Amino acid sequence: MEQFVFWCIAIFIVLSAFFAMIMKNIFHCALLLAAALFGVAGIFVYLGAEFLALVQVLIYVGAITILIIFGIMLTHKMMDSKIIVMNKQVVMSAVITGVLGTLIILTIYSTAHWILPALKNSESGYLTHSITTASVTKNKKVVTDVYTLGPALINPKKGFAFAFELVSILLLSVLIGATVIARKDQEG
Amino acid sequence: MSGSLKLLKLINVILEHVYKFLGLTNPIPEVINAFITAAISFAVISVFVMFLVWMERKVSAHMQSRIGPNRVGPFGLLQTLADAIKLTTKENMEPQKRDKIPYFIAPIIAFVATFMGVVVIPLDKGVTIQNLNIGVLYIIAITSFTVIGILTAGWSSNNKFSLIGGFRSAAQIISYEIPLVLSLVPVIMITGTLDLQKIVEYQAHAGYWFVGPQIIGFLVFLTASTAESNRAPFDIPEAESELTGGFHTEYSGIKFAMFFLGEYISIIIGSSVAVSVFLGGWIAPAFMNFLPVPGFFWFVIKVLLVIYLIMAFRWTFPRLRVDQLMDFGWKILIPIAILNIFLTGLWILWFSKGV
Amino acid sequence: MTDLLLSQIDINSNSLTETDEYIVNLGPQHPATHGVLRLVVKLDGEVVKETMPVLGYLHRSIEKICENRTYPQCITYTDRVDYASAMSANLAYAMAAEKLLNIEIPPRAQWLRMIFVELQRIASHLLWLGAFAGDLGAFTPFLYGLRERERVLDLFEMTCGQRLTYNYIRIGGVMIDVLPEFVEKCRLFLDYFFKKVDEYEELLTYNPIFLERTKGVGFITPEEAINWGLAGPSLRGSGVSCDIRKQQPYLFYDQIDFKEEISYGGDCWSRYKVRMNEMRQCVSIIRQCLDHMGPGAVEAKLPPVLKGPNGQEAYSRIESSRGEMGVYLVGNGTPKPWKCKFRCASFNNLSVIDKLTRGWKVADIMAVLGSLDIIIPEVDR
Amino acid sequence: MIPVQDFLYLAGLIFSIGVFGVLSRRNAISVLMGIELMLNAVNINLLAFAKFWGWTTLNGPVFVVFIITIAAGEAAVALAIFISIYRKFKDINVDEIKYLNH
Repeated sequence: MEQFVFWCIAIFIVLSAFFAMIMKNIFHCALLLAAALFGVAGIFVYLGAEFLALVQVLIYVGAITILIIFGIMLTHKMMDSKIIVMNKQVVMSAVITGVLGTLIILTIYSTAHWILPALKNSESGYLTHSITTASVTKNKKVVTDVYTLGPALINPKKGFAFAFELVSILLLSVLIGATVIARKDQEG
Repeated sequence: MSGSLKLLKLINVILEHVYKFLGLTNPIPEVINAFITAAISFAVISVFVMFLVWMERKVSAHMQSRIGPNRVGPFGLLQTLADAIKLTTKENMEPQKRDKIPYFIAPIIAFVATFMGVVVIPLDKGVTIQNLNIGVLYIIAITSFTVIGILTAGWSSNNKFSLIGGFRSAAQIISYEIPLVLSLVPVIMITGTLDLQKIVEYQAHAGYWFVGPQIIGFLVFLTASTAESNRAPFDIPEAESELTGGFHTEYSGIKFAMFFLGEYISIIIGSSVAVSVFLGGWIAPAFMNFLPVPGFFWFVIKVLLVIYLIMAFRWTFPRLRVDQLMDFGWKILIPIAILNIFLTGLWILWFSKGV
Repeated sequence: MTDLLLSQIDINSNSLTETDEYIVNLGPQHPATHGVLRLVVKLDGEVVKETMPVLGYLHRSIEKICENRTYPQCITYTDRVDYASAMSANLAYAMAAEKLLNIEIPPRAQWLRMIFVELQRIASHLLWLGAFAGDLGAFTPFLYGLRERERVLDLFEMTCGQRLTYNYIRIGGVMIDVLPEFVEKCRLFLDYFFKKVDEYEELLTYNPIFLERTKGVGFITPEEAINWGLAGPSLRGSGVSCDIRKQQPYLFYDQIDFKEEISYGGDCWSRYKVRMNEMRQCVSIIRQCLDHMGPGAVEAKLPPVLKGPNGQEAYSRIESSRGEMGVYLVGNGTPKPWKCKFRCASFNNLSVIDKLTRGWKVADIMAVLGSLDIIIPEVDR
Repeated sequence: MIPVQDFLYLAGLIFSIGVFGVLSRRNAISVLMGIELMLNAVNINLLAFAKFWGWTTLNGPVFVVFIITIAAGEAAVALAIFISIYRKFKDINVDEIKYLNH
């Protein structure tokens, strides 16, 4: 059952992502992208990261997709779907992508032989040899929610406090920068 | 997503009896259980929404010194039902040059996204459809989905009014989501949890409601959630005097009804969160503690009061202009909310023993 | 037709290719345009680049019809020129006809005319108030306005049996004398209404959202307002004294004491304020009229057939609810006027809308349109 | 229990689709969409490996948080740039925009 639902979501994501990349009407593309990103949130739930799944929904679906749709609406006439969407290197890029995808899948397939036994060793699917540090016993049952993620982010000793602050500054500069760039009266 | 609580269990028990009665011995699959729960909550919410529509009409009638609906059923209570029947059976008009698939799914997205927020609302102690330990975030994340439905509707109708409405709605909802989240942050800082159940329980233990210490947060939240559900005075996406109907100009029949229903459900969700976070949820007011009424009763009473307040807003104020709306959101609400967070942080640091 | 208009707009501006501007038709079927007005609006995002009113959706050729009717028959058509303020239109026409035909009317009829025109002004301003607030998104004042308007209409119905198109003010006087209890009922209404004006002001005038929406919006300087030919409360909102009741008193307006309401802001809020204060002045005028009114005939003795003198012309103007309303009549010795022309305030007031809205937001079109108090049959006739 | 390589297959597919979009689309916004897909594939990978190693460290989720944050910022700046490009060129076709000194 679990596996079945997972593969349903996976196929849903892959199909929406694929059609988001080839559809002519770019607005449809954006909607399909939203669907794909929502599906990715579902995958996050499968990975035991509900908090991140909600963050994914909130930021990717609720903000980034809206921004993209906004951009589409601002830069397109309504309903002009009769345009060429692919550039000249479409065949070349299809070939490259095909090779890349095959390579990735082959690599995963060929390395699966050392993943699978390890999975068999531990019932829960965790590697046995990694359960040595103290944090594991503490975090064993804990999924990634705010209670674990928060300290991990801003713990001054082991965490990412500096990166966190850096990201805050980045977001602030993005806020200002985007406003300045998109302002209309630049050219006077 | 931790376990099912009383309500689910209750339904489960009832279902088991039904199964036994029918002579089926197999245990009920979790999926069917979930479906039935969803159906029941949908029915309950729909009836509640119908009541709300009636209430809105009566409130507006009262404020405008009219009588309001009084023909269908006692006190016109069945008026909404009659309207619903009319809406579902009327001819479905669609613009010829619409974008077919998005036009079709837009009301569904808008409606479903709003409706999903109902799941985590704490009706009573331990009574939630599905309790999540990140309930507050869940509601905010899911309801932000609505804007996609609205934008899709605005785009696919192939109507300039709809498009402007969609634009306005997107700008408005994104802008007001920030003060909405920021106004909830102080409470989360004090209680140290994102679980709505636990936030209410904290208030029960502490003996006060957060509306007292967090009055600024409450007001900001109320304003922002009014804006989030596109209600007057923030109803610029569907400003009928400017954009005829905004994003739902081209919708009729059942599709329009879905937008309409979605708006009311988002009011319910907004006021439920306000009640749970700031007004003590199911806790009875201190002076009425002795009354032998279930907490659910208090919850509904409080929600209705908040909804009444939101309705009174609508029938009192003129509508803001779009740039004034943005100014209000960014230049007034967000700084106030951030200041509130800062003050709450200082308060926690100095006067309380940490979370 | 549409293509023609759109091409005109294109010629007017060379910046269409600059940014993504688009053209929106507000009306003729639109909840905010009062009646069937069509505004072709060119927008850049939310900002209005150009507003172009398109007329003719309610054109009924009233002036031409009047030329084929006898003088008394025309009165019913004047009702339709300004249906929200039919008494004023009746009065304007009746006064022009009386001037042309040299008819003296008895004083009681004059007082009654004043009472009814001022009552009509209250009714019209109430309708305007409701529509204006409704345009700004506040629906409740609309119903408050209608509630009081009903009481004015009750007074009208009691007197002449009609509620919208009265045909009450006739050539030579008024149709019929008021009922004996009219005076008392009218006074009761005035006492009741005077308090209600304060109630509206409480609800709207200093409401912060209302102030945001109207203060500074649709600003026009006195000079420009005069150049554009604005009239009535819209012009007085810019601080120009233009009340014909004061400037060229007709009826007995010179015998009573009232103040011409002027506000100096020049924006929507000032125009709103002028009309609100005018309603108070109406109450005071009617009270004085009721005091002054003595018994007597209400209709002058008229010949059986009214024939306009050949080659003579008459123009009379009054201060209608919307501003100056003039009627121009030319006789040719027959019972029918040779030429009948209405000068209505709404036409000029509408012409300024492009100037007032350019550079503002879409929502401001509604505020400006509402504050100018335009009535479409007056524009189209 | 879903084996970890299933997540990796999925992430690989999404990544390839994203790469295809970035390489082949003419519209700059579509390119941005492709980049978002690639970032999501990376996020799935990070979480999958974090789960695979039994949440011994929270570096994976933390990186996911950073990636989501930076993706949001990137999308905002990119769209701002696209809009100002559109104002100048009347098009956001990446093939046509060759010179910045217009």
